[in-house]
Amino acid sequence: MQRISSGRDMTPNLEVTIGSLRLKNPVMTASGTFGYGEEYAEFMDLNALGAIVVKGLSLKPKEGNPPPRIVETASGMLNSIGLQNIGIERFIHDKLPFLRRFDTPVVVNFFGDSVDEYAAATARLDGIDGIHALEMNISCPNKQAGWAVFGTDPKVTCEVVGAVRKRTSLPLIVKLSPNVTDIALMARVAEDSGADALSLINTLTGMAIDIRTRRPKLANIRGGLSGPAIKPVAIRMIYDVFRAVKIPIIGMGGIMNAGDALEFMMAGASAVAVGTANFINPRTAVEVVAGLATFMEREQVKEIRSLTGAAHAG
Amino acid sequence: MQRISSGRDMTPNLEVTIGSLRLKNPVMTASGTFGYGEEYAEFMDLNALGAIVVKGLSLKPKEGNPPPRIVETASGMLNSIGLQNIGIERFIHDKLPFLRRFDTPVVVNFFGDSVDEYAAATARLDGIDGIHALEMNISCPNKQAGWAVFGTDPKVTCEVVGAVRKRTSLPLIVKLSPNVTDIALMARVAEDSGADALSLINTLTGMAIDIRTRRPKLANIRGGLSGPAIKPVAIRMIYDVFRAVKIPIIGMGGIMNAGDALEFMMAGASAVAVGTANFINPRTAVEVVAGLATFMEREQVKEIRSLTGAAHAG
Amino acid sequence: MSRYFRAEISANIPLNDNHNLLSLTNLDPMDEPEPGQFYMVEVNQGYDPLLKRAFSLFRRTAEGIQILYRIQGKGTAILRNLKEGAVIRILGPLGNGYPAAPEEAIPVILAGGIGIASVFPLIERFAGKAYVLYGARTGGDLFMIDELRGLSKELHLCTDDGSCSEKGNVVGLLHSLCASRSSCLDHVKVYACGPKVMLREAAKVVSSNCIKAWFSLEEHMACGIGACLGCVTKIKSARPGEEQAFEYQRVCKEGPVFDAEDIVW
Amino acid sequence: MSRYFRAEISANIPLNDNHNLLSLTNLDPMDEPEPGQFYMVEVNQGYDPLLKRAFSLFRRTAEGIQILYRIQGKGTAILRNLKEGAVIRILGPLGNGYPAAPEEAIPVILAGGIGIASVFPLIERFAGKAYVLYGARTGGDLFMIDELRGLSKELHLCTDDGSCSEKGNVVGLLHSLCASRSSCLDHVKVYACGPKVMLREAAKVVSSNCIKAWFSLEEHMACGIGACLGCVTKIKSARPGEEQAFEYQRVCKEGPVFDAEDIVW
Ligand SMILES: Cc1cc2nc3c(=O)[nH]c(=O)nc-3n(C[C@H](O)[C@H](O)[C@H](O)COP(=O)(O)OP(=O)(O)OC[C@H]3O[C@@H](n4cnc5c(N)ncnc54)[C@H](O)[C@@H]3O)c2cc1C
Ligand SMILES: Cc1cc2nc3c(=O)[nH]c(=O)nc-3n(C[C@H](O)[C@H](O)[C@H](O)COP(=O)(O)OP(=O)(O)OC[C@H]3O[C@@H](n4cnc5c(N)ncnc54)[C@H](O)[C@@H]3O)c2cc1C
Ligand SMILES: Cc1cc2nc3c(=O)[nH]c(=O)nc-3n(C[C@H](O)[C@H](O)[C@H](O)COP(=O)(O)O)c2cc1C
Ligand SMILES: Cc1cc2nc3c(=O)[nH]c(=O)nc-3n(C[C@H](O)[C@H](O)[C@H](O)COP(=O)(O)O)c2cc1C
Ligand code: FES
Ligand code: FES
Repeated sequence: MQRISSGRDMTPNLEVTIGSLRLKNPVMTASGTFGYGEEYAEFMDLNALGAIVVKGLSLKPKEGNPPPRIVETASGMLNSIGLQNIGIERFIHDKLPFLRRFDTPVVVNFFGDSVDEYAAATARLDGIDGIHALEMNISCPNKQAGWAVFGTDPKVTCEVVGAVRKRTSLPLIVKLSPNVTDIALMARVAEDSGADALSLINTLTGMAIDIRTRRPKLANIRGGLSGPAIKPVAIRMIYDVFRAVKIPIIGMGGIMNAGDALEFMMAGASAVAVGTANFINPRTAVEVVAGLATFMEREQVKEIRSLTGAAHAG
Repeated sequence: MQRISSGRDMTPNLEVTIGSLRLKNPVMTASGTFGYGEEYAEFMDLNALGAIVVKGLSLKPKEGNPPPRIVETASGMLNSIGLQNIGIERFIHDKLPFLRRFDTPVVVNFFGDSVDEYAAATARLDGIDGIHALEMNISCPNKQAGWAVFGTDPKVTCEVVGAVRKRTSLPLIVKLSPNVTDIALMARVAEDSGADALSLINTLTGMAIDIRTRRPKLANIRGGLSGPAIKPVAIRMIYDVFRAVKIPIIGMGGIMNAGDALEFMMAGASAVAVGTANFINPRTAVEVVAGLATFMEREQVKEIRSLTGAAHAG
Repeated sequence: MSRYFRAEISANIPLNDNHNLLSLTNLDPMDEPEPGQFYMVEVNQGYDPLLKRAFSLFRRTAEGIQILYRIQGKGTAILRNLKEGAVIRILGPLGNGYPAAPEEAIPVILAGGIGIASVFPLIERFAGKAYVLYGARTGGDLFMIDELRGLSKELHLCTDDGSCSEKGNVVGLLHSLCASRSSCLDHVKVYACGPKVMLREAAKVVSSNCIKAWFSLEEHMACGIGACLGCVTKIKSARPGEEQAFEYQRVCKEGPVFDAEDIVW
Repeated sequence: MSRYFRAEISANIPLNDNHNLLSLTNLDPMDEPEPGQFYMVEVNQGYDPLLKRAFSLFRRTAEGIQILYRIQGKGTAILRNLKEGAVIRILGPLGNGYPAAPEEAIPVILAGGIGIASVFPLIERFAGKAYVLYGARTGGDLFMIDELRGLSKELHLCTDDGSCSEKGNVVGLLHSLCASRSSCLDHVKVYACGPKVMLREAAKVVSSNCIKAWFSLEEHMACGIGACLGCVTKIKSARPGEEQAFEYQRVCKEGPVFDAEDIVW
């Protein structure tokens, strides 16, 4: 495509805000797909990112599920990592110092298996130098409710978000589960319970069977589906949630390039996160940042935030 | 692969039963992807199919949604046909006579926009020569409940399935919506309300945006996602439903070949339906039948029905 | 099953930086196509892209068929990379082509851009009788000029940017033609394929001059054979007593060529 | 960014009906690989297949690298069809290769099937010092025999079906070798790559003979660089005071080569 010369000087402004968090651009990394940042430092300048979201943490380290944990599917993948993580303490001591060196906000994704654990994790993370926001993953099983997922029952969502909200003044992002009948309802519940922003979507629950062995391919049987295959579902949910809440949305689910990121923003996202694509091309996130700027110059978009929800107009 | 000679004579038995419906093989066509059968007659012997499921019908003809109605997505497609159909009367007079010529059961997929309309449609279809089973699509909007989908509220599902059940003695297949939090619950509700079998999955609700025009790509904004992209979700739901109900399951969602069909059966399906794949290769359904037989010979499976739920063993 | 066949690529030649001419040799028996019919062509082996792509019959050859295509997106980019010897599966010929014309007809054929692909076999069929009005964005996008000159009674070219021949569009050319022969338009029959906006404008011209015309339309397609109802377009409804003035007809089955009068714009 | 580079295919040669040798010329600067390291290789441009595929370094060449691969499924079938001149993106070298050996070491190298790809550069590095035990299903699946003979101190071959050389498997060969030299196993170091069942059996032999060994493992991978935690395997835990006897380590990062003693089977 030809670049249309602007006549006047156009420096596209990529800045966005998520609650009180100011990002130099709207491109984040999706939790669990970017390790603790270190793994990708050799492939990009981490300063170029809008924010780094780290692998989900819990109070105590978690061993995760047995392998195989990964199955490729058509334009997607299933994972059953089982929330393996080094625990909040080791994160703070071993990983955070490295991340503090960059001028990029760090968002800590975390979870618990009870409301108390969520609350205790929040209290531990609150006020730590170098942590700029919290993203609570509510797509995980609740010990108290027979391991039903926190993010699928509005009452439980309300309770757990409320408990976390009380423990922190950091920007609180609630990451919704897409495996629900009414995503807009869940979004409103999270908003009413004190969320400053929403992340969506987490993975769709899926499964694959090896017809040779006649057994599930994942040792854990079910896993989370991510990648381009789920993008249409993600776009639809963001579109619906944008109409239902006032707080900003961080959109994710199959973003592979700047065009995809723009689609998410037009659907209603204020920022986006690159997930599975990091595995395909470790430079995806920074290439998306560059692609957004190119698009803005070509289409004479001064402020990226003006694109949020653009598909709802008219 | 080498065909292992069996020593004794092994004629694989592909027969399955869905309630009182006996099929010569488990391969059906998914509603809305096979027209009224005629369109595919030039590409295959329709007698070779387990059953033909026709495009969803309503009492009165329906015009459907404005175009564009089709968007391709990664390993999938979105459609917003909007249930366009010629209506039950014209189907019976113009389309059914052709289908009666084949020795293949005809399953009529139908819907209504109120419980009364479902009931009236059922009454009209019941007892018509050449209609062997009914498949009720409950993934469609309910006029009385502000156009919320019938198949996402257990109470409404119970009511509408019950009303239909009363009007027919034909095998009644309830086609579930996958856009729900708890598919197993919806399956149990359908079973308890009188379903003889379940079909799943219908399409996932999705959406796509044209970043050039900044408008949704489908005139109807949202559409149904089908194709290989959704297969992992379909397999998981069938696996979960198999554990929850006693009635047979007809599995669908991204079946492209015999291997996929086997995966669905091992997850718990007694029969399968080929949908979007008909568009890619109009011979898919019969090729799946042939592929099942080949697999059975190679793996010394005498009865295809023995594979149903095989992945649950052990 | 002659409408579903395998074909081997015998040539896939770039005409410019975003247009190729694809020559296919059918490996299975194949039905005879009519001008205006189209094919659904497999562009890859995996599931992304998933759907077949629609392309008009460009030319029936001794070995099979030719397709003239524009590299537009994902699928055509893959198609461009397919090499000689690659085997692809094809569905077609599909749909209804341009209707046959009476002996006394004076055919006027409009092609906008890649629309030339659809009308080219029609121009061949009219063998020197047709007035051909052919426009493109720029001179480099005008293809097969020599052949067209040989096949047409008159060939009028135009480009949006004036880089070749007249600056303007084919509707302008049609307008001039009508104006210059307003007395003898009775036998003129117009056949057109091109962008929707061109066809809409052309519809006005033919209608105000009471000329009979057939236009080939495009819509996104999944099946290509009338099964999915994905490719509909609004067509004036002939059903008596129906309130609505239109019905949805399938571009792949009732079309792609429609009577211009019936199209709801 | 020398671990993410583009490479041009300079050759992609079938060795038999389901194995190819791929020669790549790096177009961007590339880190020097070690024997036992691997690459994540892009097999296609669309999103299906989606993930890169893991392949061991087979040989460092003047122009770049070579990969020896077995056509197993979707991705490798596409890879086989890539022609000279195609450009693909590659991540690597990744993981920890085989550790360096002391001067006095007597290296014994086990390769089962396509496992030869991983140990080949190690055999090269040992330059005539290594005892190589190499087995495959059938004779046609034994590759590079002439090169291996030149590079090994002793080369012992076997096949499951006895179609070439001895009938049996490499663990049997290892067993014989240990039995025949039971007095002087002190300096023997075993390096192995092959199917999991072969490695598990080999583990028993080395352990009962108190031989130090390193095995290269495989797991399904998404990222290849330690970020996704998808490729873990059970490794005996050294952490004091931990209840569980193992921890999950990443094959792509802590592996693919592990101390055989540490692997939990
Ligand atoms: C009856 C008919 C005849 C055609 N004949 C020709 C021809 O002879 N030569 C030629 O170059 N093009 C022709 N087209 C247009 C051609 O089908 C599209 O350019 C092509 O599908 C684009 O595919 P893509 O993957 O490159 O683009 P993408 O934009 O990546 O395609 C995405 C999806 O949209 C569909 N799509 C995109 N553009 C169109 C379009 N204009 N019409 C229908 N579907 C579209 C694709 O098929 C695909 O499903 C014809 C279309 C129709 C309906
Ligand atoms: C560290 C490492 C080194 C390897 N080195 C070689 C080599 O040098 N030569 C060679 O031929 N093969 C090697 N393999 C195996 C190779 O990765 C698989 O054969 C290949 O990924 C199969 O891809 P496919 O698409 O053809 O098969 P499919 O079965 O269609 O693949 C489906 C998915 O499973 C994964 N997968 C399938 N088999 C394996 C496997 N054995 N290991 C890991 N992932 C797998 C694929 O990567 C893909 O994600 C290696 C594997 C690992 C982990
Ligand atoms: C391997 C893997 C691990 C993940 N781990 C987490 C996690 O720990 N916490 C979380 O909230 N989401 C996790 N996710 C979900 C992603 O952050 C993201 O929401 C999802 O993958 C959809 O985006 P994508 O399609 O771009 O990957 C994980 C996803 C993958 C693929
Ligand atoms: C174009 C199209 C039209 C459909 N129409 C109907 C319908 O009328 N009634 C219905 O119950 N399902 C309908 N479906 C859903 C399919 O029957 C099937 O459940 C779904 O597409 C998943 O299977 P697949 O991925 O194999 O296509 C339609 C699907 C498509 C793609
Ligand atoms: S493309 Fe399916 S009906 Fe026309
Ligand atoms: S493949 Fe991602 S951690 Fe190893």
